[in-house]
Amino acid sequence: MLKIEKLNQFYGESHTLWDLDLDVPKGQCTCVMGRNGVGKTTLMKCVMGEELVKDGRIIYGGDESGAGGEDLTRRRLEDRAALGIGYVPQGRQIFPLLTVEENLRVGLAARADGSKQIPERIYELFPVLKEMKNRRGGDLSGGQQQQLAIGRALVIEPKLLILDEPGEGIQPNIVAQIGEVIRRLIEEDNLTVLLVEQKLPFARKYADKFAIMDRGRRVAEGDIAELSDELIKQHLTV
Amino acid sequence: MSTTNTSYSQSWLTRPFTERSTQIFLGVLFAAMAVVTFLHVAMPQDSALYVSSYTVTLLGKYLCYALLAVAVDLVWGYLGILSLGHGAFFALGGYAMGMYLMRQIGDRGVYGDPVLPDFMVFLNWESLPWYWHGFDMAWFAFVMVLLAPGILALVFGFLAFRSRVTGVYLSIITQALTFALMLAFFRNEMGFGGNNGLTDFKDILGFDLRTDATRLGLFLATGVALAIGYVICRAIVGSKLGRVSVACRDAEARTRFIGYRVERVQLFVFVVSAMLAGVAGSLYVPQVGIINPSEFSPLFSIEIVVWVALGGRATLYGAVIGALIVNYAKTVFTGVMPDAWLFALGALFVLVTVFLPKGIAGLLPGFRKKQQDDDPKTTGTEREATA
Amino acid sequence: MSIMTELTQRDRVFDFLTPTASPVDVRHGPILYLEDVTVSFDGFKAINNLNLTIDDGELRCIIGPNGAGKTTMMDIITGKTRPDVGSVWFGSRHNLLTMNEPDIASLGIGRKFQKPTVFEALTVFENLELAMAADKRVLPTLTARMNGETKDRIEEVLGTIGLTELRNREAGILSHGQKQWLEIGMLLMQKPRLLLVDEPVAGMTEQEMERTAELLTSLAGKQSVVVVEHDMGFVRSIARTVTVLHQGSVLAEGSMDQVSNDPKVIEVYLGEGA
Amino acid sequence: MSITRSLKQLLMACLLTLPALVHAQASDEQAQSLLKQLADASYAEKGRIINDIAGSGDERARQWLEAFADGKLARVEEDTDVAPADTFVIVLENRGRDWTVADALTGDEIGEISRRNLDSIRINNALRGELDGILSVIDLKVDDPEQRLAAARGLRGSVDDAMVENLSELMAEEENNSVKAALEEAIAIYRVEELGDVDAVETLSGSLNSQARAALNAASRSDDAALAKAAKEAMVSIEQKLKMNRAAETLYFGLSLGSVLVLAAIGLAITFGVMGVINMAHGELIMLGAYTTWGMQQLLPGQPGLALILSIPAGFLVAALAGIAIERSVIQFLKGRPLETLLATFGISLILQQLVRTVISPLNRTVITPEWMSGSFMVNEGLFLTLNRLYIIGFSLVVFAGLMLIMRKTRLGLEVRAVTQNRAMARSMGIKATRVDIMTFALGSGVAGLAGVALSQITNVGPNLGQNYIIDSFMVVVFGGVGNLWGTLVAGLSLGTINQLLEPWAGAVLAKILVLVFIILFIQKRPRGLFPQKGRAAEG
Amino acid sequence: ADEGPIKVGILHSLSGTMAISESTLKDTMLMLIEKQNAEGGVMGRQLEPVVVDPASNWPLFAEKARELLAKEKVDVIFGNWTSVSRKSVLPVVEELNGLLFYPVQYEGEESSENVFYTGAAPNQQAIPAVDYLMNEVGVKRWVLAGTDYVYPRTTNKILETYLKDHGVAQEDIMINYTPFGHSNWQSIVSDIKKFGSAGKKTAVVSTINGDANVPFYRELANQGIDAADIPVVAFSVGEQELSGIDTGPLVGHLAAWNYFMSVDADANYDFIDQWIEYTGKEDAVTNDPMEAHYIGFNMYIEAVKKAGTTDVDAVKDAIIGVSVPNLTGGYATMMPNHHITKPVLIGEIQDNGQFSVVWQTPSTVAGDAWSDFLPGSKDLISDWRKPLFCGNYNVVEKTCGGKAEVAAQ
Ligand SMILES: Nc1ncnc2c1ncn2[C@@H]1O[C@H](COP(=O)(O)OP(=O)(O)OP(=O)(O)O)[C@@H](O)[C@H]1O
Ligand SMILES: Nc1ncnc2c1ncn2[C@@H]1O[C@H](COP(=O)(O)OP(=O)(O)OP(=O)(O)O)[C@@H](O)[C@H]1O
Ligand SMILES: NC(N)=O
Ligand SMILES: [Mg+2]
Ligand SMILES: [Mg+2]
Repeated sequence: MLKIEKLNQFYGESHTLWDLDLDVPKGQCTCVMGRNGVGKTTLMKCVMGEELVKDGRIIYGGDESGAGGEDLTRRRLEDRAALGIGYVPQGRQIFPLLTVEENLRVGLAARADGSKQIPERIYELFPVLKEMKNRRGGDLSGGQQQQLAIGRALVIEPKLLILDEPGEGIQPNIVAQIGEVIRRLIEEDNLTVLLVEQKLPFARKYADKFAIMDRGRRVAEGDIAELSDELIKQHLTV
Repeated sequence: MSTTNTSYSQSWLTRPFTERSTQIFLGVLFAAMAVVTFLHVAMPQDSALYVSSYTVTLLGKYLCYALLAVAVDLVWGYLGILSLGHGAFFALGGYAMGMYLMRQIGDRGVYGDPVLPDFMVFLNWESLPWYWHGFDMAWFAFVMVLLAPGILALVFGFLAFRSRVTGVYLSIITQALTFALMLAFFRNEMGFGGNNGLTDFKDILGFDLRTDATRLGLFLATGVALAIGYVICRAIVGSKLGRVSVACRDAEARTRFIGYRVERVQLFVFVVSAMLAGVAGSLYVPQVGIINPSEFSPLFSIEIVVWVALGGRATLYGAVIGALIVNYAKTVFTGVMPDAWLFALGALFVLVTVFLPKGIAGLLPGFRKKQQDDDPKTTGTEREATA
Repeated sequence: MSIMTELTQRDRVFDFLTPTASPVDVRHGPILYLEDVTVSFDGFKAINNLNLTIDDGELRCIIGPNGAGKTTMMDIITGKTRPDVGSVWFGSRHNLLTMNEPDIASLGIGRKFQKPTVFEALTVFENLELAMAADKRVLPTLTARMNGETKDRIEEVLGTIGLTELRNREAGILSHGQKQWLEIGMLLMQKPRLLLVDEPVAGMTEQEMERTAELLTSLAGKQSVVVVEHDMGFVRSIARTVTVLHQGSVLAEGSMDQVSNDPKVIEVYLGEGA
Repeated sequence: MSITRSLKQLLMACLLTLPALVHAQASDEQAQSLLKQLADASYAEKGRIINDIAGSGDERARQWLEAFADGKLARVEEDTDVAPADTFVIVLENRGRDWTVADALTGDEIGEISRRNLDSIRINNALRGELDGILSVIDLKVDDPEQRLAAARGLRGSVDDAMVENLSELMAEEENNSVKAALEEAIAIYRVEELGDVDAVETLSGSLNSQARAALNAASRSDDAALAKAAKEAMVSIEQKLKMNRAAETLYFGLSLGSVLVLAAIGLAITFGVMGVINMAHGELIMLGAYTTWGMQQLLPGQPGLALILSIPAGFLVAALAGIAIERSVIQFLKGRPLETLLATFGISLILQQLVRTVISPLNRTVITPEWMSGSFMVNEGLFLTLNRLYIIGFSLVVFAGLMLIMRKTRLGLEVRAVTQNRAMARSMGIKATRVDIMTFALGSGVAGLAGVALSQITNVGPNLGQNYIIDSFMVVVFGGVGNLWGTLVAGLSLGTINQLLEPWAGAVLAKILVLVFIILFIQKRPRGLFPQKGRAAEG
Repeated sequence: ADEGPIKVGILHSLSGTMAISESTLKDTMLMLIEKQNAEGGVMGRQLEPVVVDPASNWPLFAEKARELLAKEKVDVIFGNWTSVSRKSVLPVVEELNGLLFYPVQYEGEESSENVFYTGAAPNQQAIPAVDYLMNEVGVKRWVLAGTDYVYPRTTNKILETYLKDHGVAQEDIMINYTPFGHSNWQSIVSDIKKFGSAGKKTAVVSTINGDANVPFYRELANQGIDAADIPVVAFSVGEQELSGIDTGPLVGHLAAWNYFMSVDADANYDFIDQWIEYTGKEDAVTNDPMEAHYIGFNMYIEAVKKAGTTDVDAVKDAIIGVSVPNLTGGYATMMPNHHITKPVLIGEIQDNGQFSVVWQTPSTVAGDAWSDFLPGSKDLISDWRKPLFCGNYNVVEKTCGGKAEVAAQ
């Protein structure tokens, strides 16, 4: 579904991503892990188009090898949503002065079916959003905002969902629920998920594959079952 | 990094002198002053290198504007307060000086009244209004040059900062302030000469304002004032207080939570800046020969901000560069292309904005990347310290 | 030069300006009392009749569903939000409701925000410098000079938060997790009597969580710490007493075991799987 | 004055006895000589000659007198191709160096004559007043009741012995009640003033007409105690009504000033309030709208009303296109640098001003007020609402409502708010931010253009137009609370009203200062304007 | 130096708020210079214009004046409109001993050795206008409305004294000041209307300046104030201002000037033709300050011829007494007080944006530098001929006012 090849990215002078390769197979949940500041968020931003990449390719769609897919690096940020990519950024990034409902409605434009209705499913998933429909996004508590951010990404009914630490600040039972939803969407709608997550239990429970990053490079990858304590010790502890 | 950690251990006032940028600035400034003085005094009048007293005065005026721009940069660049009313402080300093100069005219006015300035005789004022007393004494007038803008800034700032007025709201009330003062000074009842303002000055501290020597003296005094003002601003900016200012600029609420009284920091810097503006105004008046309410005009204050932005915000020397360039450009353009100079000036503003995001100072070698150009505060959509 | 120095330090004589900093009176035990506090936003009661007491030197964990009012409670303590009714005391002498944010901060209440907020245009080092406990009035700040001791202290904290290498980088470019650490560092520099820590480990790896846990436990005793966190693993690792907030008031309070077996808590917060 | 009086008498007589003036035609020599007398006479003598002309019974008399009243009766000085010297002509077109004229005697257009060679027959206000009086007496007899009413109203205060009897008869015959009442009032004024008639005071009590009031005023100072008393009593009730009127008038002035402020500011409420562009060129966009109106009137000479209506879409379009040009050429490069938009747009504003000076003219342009927008709407005799401002109040409300609809109910409204609050995120949600920017800036600019169209009806259309409104506009937007359209409306209207409430006792200058001080103090109380963005999101 | 071209400095705002009024004066000067050069210049020397833009900024006026005199070394300056700009330039012109021709009606109370006032002093405009209204129109109640600056203030002060001297009671005078560019005239016009409905003939004497006039007249028209009821006589509204107003509703309102474009004189028609050709616009208008420049320019040329040099002191001496034709069929003479003689004309506005003269002084009036109606200046006279050579000689104290040191020389 998403194939990243030899990606390099810079912030001014500093080289943040180095020759990075990553495969995100369709209908699975791939979890990117790594210590603070290794470039996980940067990678997500590159996929979304928020940051420019120096070189490398990001192929979206197509088959296993990426053939028939589309090179995202040449696509503008605003076109990617229409291709079916939903994004839950780190730090929530909700629109603080729009109401909860308006926040959700923003995504409607990118829906493939042109529907003008917010899917009921989102309210079912996060009842608090329905309750607070008319409250400004910025007034919500941190966790509520996070739920809103996820709900907003689901509005466009994405084919690929990018989640940057989605569980952050959310109460445990809802975190679990989010995990369940992800699984359900993967199974029912054949959704593909690219997940950044630090919390091992969560990753282990809901991801299919993992990739570990260190200092801007991908240093390990595999099925989640292969994520050994050794790897963790090597790459995820200081 | 020019703010190396070692410099933190210096005294706040001596620190600027150890900084590269200040050394260069002062060097260039004093060298320029020396050259101008030499060319003015030592060159024969018909030499191509001769600097006429017209030019000397013109340069003196630019330096006043430069000091004013530095004052604005201090509050805008480092404190995040976009003052659209700094012309008010400039004008108040100017009026204080103008009142002194008026009193110095004595009985040499057209009506020959020994006490009343001409415009008062002319409008049948019986006696000098109370607030004109004392301005016959130079020391008093010079104190007022600092106090008048200082106190206005203190009162205004106290109210505004205490109420936590920020961003555009603050900008607009500074604008309202200068606008209101402009209208008030226009009123003849105010006793400041109405629209005509104060003119026809004769001498300052006993020196005839029309002599070349006095002009040169005023030019040099302005240069020194600019140097001192610059160093004071540098000292503040380089001190811990300067860093707190930047903190207030970028995250006012957060600064409070670590224990700084933001409103006092703002007030202090604002008052210092207003006083510097007042000094600039006071030196400006004897050199241009008139002070009138149009210096309070909101558009003039906006223009000052434009100089700073053009030169490069939050650098101080950028403000100086901006003021010099814009005003020099005005002098030249209004002379050589009187019908089209606004196109040139307008285009200059647009081009600099689009192509030089850091202002002209950004072109200088060694410009610090650290200078932040945009200030989320004034957009009205600040996002900080939120849940 | 020496005259200049002399001059610049003259303002230190204005002693009458110094607030008579009264030490926090904790003879009666608690360092923080919240009594019957209620706050509502447009009719919605975010805090509802909340009562809470924190003892001196205690480490308290506060958990509760999203929107329970945890952050709002911290807002009240630090002076950001004024409650509609109720009283909030720091020690038995200071009524926090009559004070503004900087006064409360100078009394010794430090806070880490849920969403990390640092001074983006300043370097990491400068962020810590500003946070440092010092005379924070205007003139002393203007004339402040850094001595070896404070510098060492900053370096020490830089080490603790793992940002030594980034000390001269602007805080704005830090990654999310790095900002979290920087904020913790700023809190440490402040040396407050009471630390309010809102979700410190969000975005941290397991191992960093452990470090944070160690750090917070080591502070407890000398300082009082209130931690809000949703990560149960983390809470379990540091918790002595846990308070559960729900809909603006206390739902349960007790040890971690007690609380996590409380059916009400399980229902509204933990969920069956936890 | 006696000359006019006798003339009136004559006219009245004709009026009452004959269905219309008898139309005879005096010989051309006679006419020529009358006109020559008129041309050569001093002002004092001209009155008599008017009399002669009107009394000559010549059917062309009215035409001559009207032309004379308009200053368009002239004599050819020297022989020309089209007319010999001493020909009297009526000027049909009096602009430029050559004037189009018609022969006064034949009424035929004869061509153009150099202005140098034309000697206009001079008239002054006094003569014009008398002519108006004569013409209005004639009007009392026309079929159109509106015209009769106007004529009757015009007679108040100018009735004299010569007319009063005839007028009374006319009144008795009059079918229209309003005309009748007006005539009655006119006669009553005459009676109170000239005869000291106490009964007539009754008729005038409650009248808000200024002539009636003047008459009562004089009567209340009369030596006749009964008359004075009656007049005073009548005055009391009038004063009461006047007080009400004055309050209503002040409110109207306030609302109308306020609606001008709203109009000027509302576009800025979009470009600045919503988009965050500190648009110093806003005033010049208003100016473009005003110049569009002028241009339209140039394109459609003689149809100022149609031109004005067409200017509404045209002004919007012109300013919107200018806005798009500004957005594309400059603003788009300043994303994330909101403060620098100030610098760039300041430059643009200088350029636009000078452009107008160079391309069009440094002088103000004339924009004509169409018939239906000039004058006043009469609520009662003492309260007139000026029509141009009445339209502007309505227009500003319509513009406001339209904008409100767009911002609240359309997708664009949502998208622009999303884009300004978090551009990157909005784009990742598929919003075409560039398009939104263009459309929003165009909208804000277009609305500024609309303001210009409206302002062209009350103020100068010149290169400085924008400068005069930019400061006020920012003040209104900020006072109302940035980003809140309602705020802009309420702020504009309330600042206008406050200003007008203060003006009567403080004077215009001090009132303005006080309003500014009020704004400064008000912001202390509400640091985020009238309608602040509340809550966590805004406070930070 | 008496060789090379004669440099003529032109100091009029071409941008900013005053450009509206001043930019035509620049063109007028250019036209006059061009014509003079076509006729062979002066004494075989061509004239060379030096145009600068002081941009409606008063300190910039001083700076530009200095630039003209010190840097460009011009022989004479024609310039300024507002009084404040003149006040700003005055010290510079005096210091550098330049010549300035000032073409606009002003408040008087000034006489500089280096300035020639070719516009009207109050006694050449305001007083005759009031006389006309009082005597010919029978006005009994007066509204003195002006923009809040020194010219209207002084003029109104003079008029107030003058009216009271003529038996007008205080309650029959209403004085009102408004800021520059005032645009909201609703309540003032409404007040005027009320003031005028007291049964006595009322007139408005307007010293409202520039941009404020358009909205003022519009409001008058809309509130139904007719010239027949309450005439407005303006001192700052000329043909150029009218060209920006829809004059239809204003017919009959008055203005007092020393020149109107409609004046029936050959010199005037020639001037108008020349102007229309120069600007290439059929609808170009001429006005009073243009005439003042025309007169000033010709006086300067005559004086240079008379002195045989452009040397400033020589020209200053020579110009006193010089007479040149004005555009209304008479002559203007430079008086010893540096003011000139002018006829005073009262005109009524026509629907074509022109004035029709309804009254004029029987002969020309000499400008008074010092008003007879102000207590501070009624004893002052100005005479720049030797031996008096004083701009403010006090005839009572027999001293040369503030210029004590000059008198001592
Ligand atoms: N705008 C920027 N300019 C320069 N450097 C940046 C910028 N944003 C991030 N960086 C740097 O790039 C590196 C990677 O940042 P990134 O946010 O991708 O980390 P991360 O892996 O998501 O970390 P975390 O787990 O803390 O969220 C960090 O070292 C950070 O300091
Ligand atoms: N200014 C406000 N206006 C309206 N509602 C508000 C405002 N501030 C807070 N709230 C509401 O108050 C409730 C408490 O919010 P608070 O941030 O304290 O929750 P929290 O316990 O910190 O939650 P989380 O764990 O998600 O951070 C939430 O429902 C929130 O939506
Ligand atoms: N002199 C004038 N009209 O300002
Ligand atoms: Mg990250
Ligand atoms: Mg919270």
